[in-house]
Amino acid sequence: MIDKRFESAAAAVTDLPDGATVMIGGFGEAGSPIELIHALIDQGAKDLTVVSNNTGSGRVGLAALIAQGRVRKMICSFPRTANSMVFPELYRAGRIELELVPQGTLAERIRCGGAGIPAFYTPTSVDTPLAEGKETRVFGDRTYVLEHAIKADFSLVKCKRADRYGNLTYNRTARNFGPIMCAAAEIAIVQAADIVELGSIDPECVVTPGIFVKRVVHVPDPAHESRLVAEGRSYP
Amino acid sequence: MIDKRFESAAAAVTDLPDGATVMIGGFGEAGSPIELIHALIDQGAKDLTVVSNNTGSGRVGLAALIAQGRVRKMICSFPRTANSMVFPELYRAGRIELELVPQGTLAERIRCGGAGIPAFYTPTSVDTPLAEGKETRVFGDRTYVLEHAIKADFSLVKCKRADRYGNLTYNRTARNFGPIMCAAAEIAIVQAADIVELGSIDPECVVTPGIFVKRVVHVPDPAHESRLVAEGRSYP
Amino acid sequence: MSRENDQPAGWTRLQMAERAALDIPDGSYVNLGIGIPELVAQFVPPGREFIYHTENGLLGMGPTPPAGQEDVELINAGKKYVSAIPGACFFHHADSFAMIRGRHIDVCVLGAMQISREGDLANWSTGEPGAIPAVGGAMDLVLGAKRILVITEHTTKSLEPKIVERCTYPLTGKRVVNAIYTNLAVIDVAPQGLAVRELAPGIDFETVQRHTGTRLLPTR
Amino acid sequence: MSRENDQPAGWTRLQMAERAALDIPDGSYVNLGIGIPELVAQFVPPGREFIYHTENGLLGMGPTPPAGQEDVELINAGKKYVSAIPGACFFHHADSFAMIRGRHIDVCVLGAMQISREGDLANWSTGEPGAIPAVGGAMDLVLGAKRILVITEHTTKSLEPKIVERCTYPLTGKRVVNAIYTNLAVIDVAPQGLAVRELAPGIDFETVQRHTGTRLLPTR
Repeated sequence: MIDKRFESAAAAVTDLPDGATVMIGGFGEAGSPIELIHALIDQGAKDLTVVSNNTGSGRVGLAALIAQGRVRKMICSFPRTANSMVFPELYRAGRIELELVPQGTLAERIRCGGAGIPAFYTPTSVDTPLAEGKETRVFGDRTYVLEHAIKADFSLVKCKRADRYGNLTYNRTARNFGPIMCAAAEIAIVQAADIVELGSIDPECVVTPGIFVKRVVHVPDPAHESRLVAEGRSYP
Repeated sequence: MIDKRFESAAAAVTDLPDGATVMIGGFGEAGSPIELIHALIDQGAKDLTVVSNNTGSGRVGLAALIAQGRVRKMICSFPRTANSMVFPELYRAGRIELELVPQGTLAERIRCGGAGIPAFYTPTSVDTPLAEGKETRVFGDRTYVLEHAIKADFSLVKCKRADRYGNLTYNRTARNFGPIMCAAAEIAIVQAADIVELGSIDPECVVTPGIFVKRVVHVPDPAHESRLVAEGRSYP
Repeated sequence: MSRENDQPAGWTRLQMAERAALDIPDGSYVNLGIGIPELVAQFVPPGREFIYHTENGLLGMGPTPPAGQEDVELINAGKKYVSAIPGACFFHHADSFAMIRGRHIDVCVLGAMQISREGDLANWSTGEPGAIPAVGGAMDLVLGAKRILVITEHTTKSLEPKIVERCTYPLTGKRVVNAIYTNLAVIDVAPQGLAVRELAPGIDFETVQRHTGTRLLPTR
Repeated sequence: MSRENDQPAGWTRLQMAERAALDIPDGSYVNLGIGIPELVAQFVPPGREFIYHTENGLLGMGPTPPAGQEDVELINAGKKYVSAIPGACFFHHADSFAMIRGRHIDVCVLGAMQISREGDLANWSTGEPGAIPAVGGAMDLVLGAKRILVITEHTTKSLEPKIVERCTYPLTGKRVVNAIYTNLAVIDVAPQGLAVRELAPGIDFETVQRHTGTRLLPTR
């Protein structure tokens, strides 16, 4: 029987090794899988490469993982946001690497990682410092940059509803990077606010087909990052 | 006010010019926009390049358009199916060109056409006759073929439900090429079995966002291609 | 099924499908090609659950619906009526081939015109002039799925071997086949060559070798 | 809003946004950058309907919800609470940037640090050592949207011109800006140069030229 449910966030992340590339969903706090990230903090893996649009805020969630010195390198489009101080500190101190990628290129590199496309051409970043050192090529009358797919060993994603096959739906703009990060990872781990019976999700409305998901954890009442930050909380 | 509804299939296709590249949705008869194709037959445009997975069956729909000598070239993955005789006849007589593309490469080339990606690398077709003359490149330990995006002047697509913004949902496996063909066309024309009020389609379940659709035609009771073929019908 | 007098019978088509199904692990995502491969769906071994993918946009394909309940818009890659199981989902073609090309499909079962000693597969075109070439999703599947099983009669109707030293028909993919299920034997494409893993009842190795166009390695 | 004594006032930020909105055709799909551009949404001219795209996955973005009805998972690219209008839809990031890169967005309104005579835009980094570079979706938007409008104060707070011969900050995109809306004027990036199309009330051409780092073409 196919049953991708895991009993806890802790159980779902036990085998994530040092040095892994980990994609973490979310755009700001929307879609950030804070309980899975905290489980990863408890678990102890280090020397990680993290792919995520931002770098977290305050001292919880992704920012806490970074604060623990567990992230060797960030691949993201927007590493500074309101209430983000952990990453800037470490970056200025030369203690964390940054690969800055335009947001659409980041999204497409992740999508290609899941879709078996090793590389593609995009107009984005041509004639800017972010294209420096990259191969360019003219198609028609425009110049494009060659960009490579990103794949992950693990992805941590937050969704709204899941079934035991791993079919997912999301909540509004929390969808963001979730579907493409599930597909781009060897092992996608998803925290779901609801776990429902097979067939409860309309097959026309499944956003992430279960084939892209390996593990599902029930987190019925996920924390709000902004609330934790406002309360001055830190993790652990 | 944004209102993409057109009064009829005929009205929606009037400006489709000779020589246009036209994408036509459907996999077999599922999703084939037969009423829009018949309107295009009536309209008279010729010398068309048609992008569609198959070549139609019997003497209705896409097969009828081809039978009328209006298609200069087909770009497709599977030009012969049960009850397809029009294309094979013309092809053997040297009266129609064929660009044969593996189905996944066809889908990705169309998707890239809509997504602003001019070209990408794929493993599909490497070491086969379909890669002959194409540029190859090694990434990691595998060889890939360079493939180019396809864009269309017009797309003809069938959906289940649409609103005046052009948001669409589909019926089951009739979804197939519809969403990517809408995005890859300058002007996507869609026939919808139902046209509903704004807000009637759950925003989490919209499959084709309206931004990809220019014209919507209400076709409440679309014909079944297989039934027309079984009845020996032909168009016009 | 009738056969030529001098062709040994071995397994029936249904038995070939059943034998292949036995080698598919529990929990696999499986894509079934048109023809004999479709029969595999009838033989899910007890205690296992497979999810069937059809490249025209459905994961969780179920059996042929009862007469009168067919939907012309719920079909498989062979354009036959199918159903959708609870837990199924629909998606568009680019997403469907992302599943294939992105190596998310565990097993693909396909038919064959020829298979070479090294696992090259030819199953889309005879290359004859005047033939209408049609490839569909075969080239994507053979390179995308993690494991490629081929089910085929061991020879053509005129007793020409289909398992050959080198394919003479245009290739679908090079070094892509993992195992071959014929009416005579189960054959693995191993680094050292084509290894007969299992013989059909009443069939001996020499008989299989005699109907094969390349040297086989004997049963272990 | 207070200004330095020697800087002419001209339009307020709200008026700049209103002026830009006037140039957006009915039925446009519009992406609004963070800052002054966000104000454009308040000024849809009578009889027109715009659909707002936010790159984090929403088409049909509506106004700030009433207090108490915010959803931390319904935000815009600036991470502010928004709402969704009837006819809205949600999608993932790759689809969202397919809309952008694929040239489906009609108009994008952005802020600027510098704009060059040829329409080059710099708006993501000062390039200073120690600064944390952050680009977001700006580079995708400037090359993807069909028309790029920039809304900005005509000069920096220290009265340095932002409209210059050549950008000294790292570029967001080259030759991408179509029109500039400042507190002093509306300026088109035309083939022959920067053409002043309209002056703010009480502002003359010479004043605009004096606060600009490159030669302007006079009002037609």
